[in-house]
Amino acid sequence: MALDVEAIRREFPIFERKIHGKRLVFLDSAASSQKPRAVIAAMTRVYTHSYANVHRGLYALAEEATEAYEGARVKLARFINAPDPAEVIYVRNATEGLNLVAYSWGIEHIHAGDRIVITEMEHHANLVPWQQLALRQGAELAYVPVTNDGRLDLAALPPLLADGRTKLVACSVMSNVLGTLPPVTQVAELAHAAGALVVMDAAQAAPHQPVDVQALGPDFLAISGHKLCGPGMGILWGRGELLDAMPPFLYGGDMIRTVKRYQSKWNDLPHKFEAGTPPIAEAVGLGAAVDFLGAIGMEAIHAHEQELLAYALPRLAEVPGIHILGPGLGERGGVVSFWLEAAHPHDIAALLDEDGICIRAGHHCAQPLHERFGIPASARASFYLYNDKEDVDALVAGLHRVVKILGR
Amino acid sequence: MALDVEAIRREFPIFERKIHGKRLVFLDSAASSQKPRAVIAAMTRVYTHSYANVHRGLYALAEEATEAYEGARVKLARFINAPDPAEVIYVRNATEGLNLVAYSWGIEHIHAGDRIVITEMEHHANLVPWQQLALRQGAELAYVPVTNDGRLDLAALPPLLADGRTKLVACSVMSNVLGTLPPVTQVAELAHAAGALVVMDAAQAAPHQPVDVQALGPDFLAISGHKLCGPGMGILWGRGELLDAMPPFLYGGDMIRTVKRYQSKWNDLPHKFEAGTPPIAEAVGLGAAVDFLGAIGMEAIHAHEQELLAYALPRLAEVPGIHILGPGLGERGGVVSFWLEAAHPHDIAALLDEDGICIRAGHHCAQPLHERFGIPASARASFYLYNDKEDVDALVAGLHRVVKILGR
Amino acid sequence: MSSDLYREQLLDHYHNPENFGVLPDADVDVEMDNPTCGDVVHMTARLDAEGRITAVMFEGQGCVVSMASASMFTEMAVGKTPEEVAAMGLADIEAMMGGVRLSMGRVKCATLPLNALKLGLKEAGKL
Amino acid sequence: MSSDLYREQLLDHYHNPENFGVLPDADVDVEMDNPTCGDVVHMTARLDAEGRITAVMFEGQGCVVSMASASMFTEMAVGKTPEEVAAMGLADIEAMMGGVRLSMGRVKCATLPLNALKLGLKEAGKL
Ligand SMILES: Cc1ncc(COP(=O)(O)O)c(C=O)c1O
Ligand SMILES: Cc1ncc(COP(=O)(O)O)c(C=O)c1O
Repeated sequence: MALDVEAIRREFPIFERKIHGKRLVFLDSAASSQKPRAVIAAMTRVYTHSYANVHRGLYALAEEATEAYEGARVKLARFINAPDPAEVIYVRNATEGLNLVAYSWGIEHIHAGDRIVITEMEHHANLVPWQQLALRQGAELAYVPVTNDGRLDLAALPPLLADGRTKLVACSVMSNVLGTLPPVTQVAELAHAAGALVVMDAAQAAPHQPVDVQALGPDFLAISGHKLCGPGMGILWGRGELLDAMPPFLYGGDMIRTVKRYQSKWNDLPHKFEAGTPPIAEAVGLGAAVDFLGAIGMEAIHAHEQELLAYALPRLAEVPGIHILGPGLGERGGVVSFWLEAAHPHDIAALLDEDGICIRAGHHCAQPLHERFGIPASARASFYLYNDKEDVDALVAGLHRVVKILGR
Repeated sequence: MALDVEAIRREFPIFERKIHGKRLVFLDSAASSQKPRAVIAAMTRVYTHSYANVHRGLYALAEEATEAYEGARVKLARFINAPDPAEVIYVRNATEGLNLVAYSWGIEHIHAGDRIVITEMEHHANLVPWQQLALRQGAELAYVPVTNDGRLDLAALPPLLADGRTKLVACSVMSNVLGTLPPVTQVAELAHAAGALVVMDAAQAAPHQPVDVQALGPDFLAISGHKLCGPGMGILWGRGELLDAMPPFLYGGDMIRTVKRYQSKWNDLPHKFEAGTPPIAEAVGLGAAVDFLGAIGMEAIHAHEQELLAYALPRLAEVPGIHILGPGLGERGGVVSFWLEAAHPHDIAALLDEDGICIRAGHHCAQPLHERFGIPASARASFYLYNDKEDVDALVAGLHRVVKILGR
Repeated sequence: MSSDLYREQLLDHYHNPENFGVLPDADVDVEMDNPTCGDVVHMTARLDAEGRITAVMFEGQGCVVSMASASMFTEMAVGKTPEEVAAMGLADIEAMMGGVRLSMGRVKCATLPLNALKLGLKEAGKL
Repeated sequence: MSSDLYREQLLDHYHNPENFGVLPDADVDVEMDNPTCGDVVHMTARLDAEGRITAVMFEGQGCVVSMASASMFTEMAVGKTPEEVAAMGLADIEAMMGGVRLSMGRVKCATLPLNALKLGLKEAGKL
């Protein structure tokens, strides 16, 4: 294995616990990852040693807190190769980041008759904001289809860009259901050539592979901190010129330059988009998370997950009556969704839980995608740096047991 | 003293540290409070023992996380005497809670020609959202004035309600600058009698005294978790019927019931307003914070701060050239803002820091209020359960030193 | 708790459901789904002159919990008045299922048949 | 760091500022404020035929840092070209103030006079 999983697991205190007396086999990192000691310690250190509200504090504690908080922003900027840390906006989660774009940029720039293009594989977070924006503004919403083997049908995009009505293309960098890694750089090039902006949802990609905003070419990119070993928050990156020109989203303290009784002026980036008191210790924890991942190396993490996937796919295929969604190796990340002829996804998850195995069952916030494949729900196992082949073996054995119990 | 401050302070690990070699005298809790061991431990426990994404998880970890997360909501509902935990919405901070009301309720209900009434003592979080909503909708914004001694001029409210154009009255339960505790129950009664809804900003009040939504009578009430010993998040409470009738604010996962390609249906409360992955451990930490405060008793905390205030006000008044803002004892909470003829607020804060004393200097996110008093900024000391008379003594001694150094 | 769920009794109901199908000449005819997981039940019921439920049948698709609950519920509901059904809640379903304690994630599955029948009775003007 | 700030030298400039007032016949006349804390400076300056700054005066209100910085800066700017002023940054101001390291909270105070003069030179067409 490319990674020393034994050593990595020791960094995650949760693996010390037993589930129903069994070893914890955590295969639900696509929903949210576990947290390493370094991240928990970074937050505890802020709370026990340097906590105070950030900005404009003129005492040592407040300065330390502000330095740690802004220092984390610099780390995050480096993590995604953003040209300027001021383009990194701390948000509640990836969902809020995408909504921020829909509210602040969208309402001013999407008009009746315009088109927004998204894909069939989007998570609701990168679908419902655009659907509702389109409804509200009288714009058209169009979907780039997904092929039967779960790839993005890129040939369907140019026709949707041809008439010049498309103002925005929103696309996931990695599908949280299919694992698909669509050709987002090409999507961005096509969209930009047609004069449309590009929003990338990197919530699922950023924890598992290098994400470089300058190489991928989006105008906005959203990330979930809690999926990459950090606490419950996220970041939105946007091009400076765009963010500068946008009106604020939330109004209140810190985001203003001056407030008069009947009008206000806005602060500079990133503060313009950060109203009120942020989760200070959590931002520092997020900085610690990207330090932790960076020390291991995003390339190495990606290679490790590819190795697990190469091991898992053929073994899973042997489970009787299994249907695995998504493309083959090489075009996907470490997320495997499937369904069994013999068992409802709920029952798969509940029975695997008895063996200490955590997977997710449901539509994974991607109903239109499940509808496209004609199923209401699926089961999903997802890998991260702390998983190894033993975990895959446990999953496969557990699925055979499920089939035995529920098959007839 | 009503409280055993020695014992309380031992619960807050940050007081073990020294600032410039001195004892930490933390008098900036109005900006954000320190965190007790119990809160830090509750979050650490989630991260090390029960972390998983909440809702729809069908394995033990996810169930534990969901139970802890929803259990905290029940505690918070009890803390503010909300009739139903489903009316308690987890938000990023009090600011986001107020913006949620402005976006979701405001855009549908505030029309051209309507009036929004706020007060001169509002924090920007309860001012700029209404100012911008009024500008956007072509509505009028009116201010209830503050008297010279920092009380709310309640007599000015009825004329603003008389013509029936006022649709919303937004008012702070406690001013973060003046410490004023305006007669919010009366404000709500007057507003309701005139057919207007009432938004209360309890960010500053809730950490320091009992806040009972059924007794105070607002339609919406916002609270900052980080000011009441919790982590960086907040809650918005709203009347169930109102929240039910409102459109969602942020769109994405968890807040939907069904998503179709071109339309969606929304989930029940509180989920309709909670899109995406929340700060799970932090919500549990917030639950632990209200447990901690509840065990001490909000009445006792209030009494303690009143006692400190009664001790501090006359001693502060002896500092040469001091001007203390806000009303007298009995009409105010434990926040004391002031200015010195001899020193700019920045210099006061920076010089006190040398003695390990943390206070805030600036406009405290209340520029129109400072303008009303003809000053650009003030210095602010604020008390909490871990402060005692020694802290007041240190502050007073520090201010005498400031006057000595900077006076001429 | 999950070990509890996959006991013989529930699996029996899942594999060999009681009253599976559609009741002819039904007074109540309702379909309800749980969009998060795709569970769906179609319930039909007949009432006698005094308004008591005399027969219930179901068809549908879903997990062991929702299907076993539906199967058991078609038996349990017989003899009850609409008001008695309306008064039932999670605790009754848990008792019906052999005293199992359902986790948050399964409550919606287990109560789907009950909630469907409540809705059907209401729509049919019996409640 | 704050102990550094309230050294004799800065306090002297604060209590007895150099070049306090308004320069008559000024080529540059600019006011700038820092709304967060209410600091405000009004700077006036004159340039010679070659475009070098020959005199600077200031008036204003603010904290020790902004006022001492303004006072010292009125001396430091003399003899510089507008381009040389434009090239100055925080490090130069920290050096001017005796090598102090300013905390984030004070940077805006200390650089207010420099930023004001930059703006004034630009507005006067000298930059
Ligand atoms: C692809 C994708 N986009 C967006 C999200 C939403 O992320 P969050 O819950 O942090 O808002 C998720 C995760 O749930 C995801 O997998
Ligand atoms: C009265 C008042 N309202 C609102 C806020 C904003 O709170 P938050 O920063 O949690 O959004 C504050 C605190 O800064 C406050 O004191």
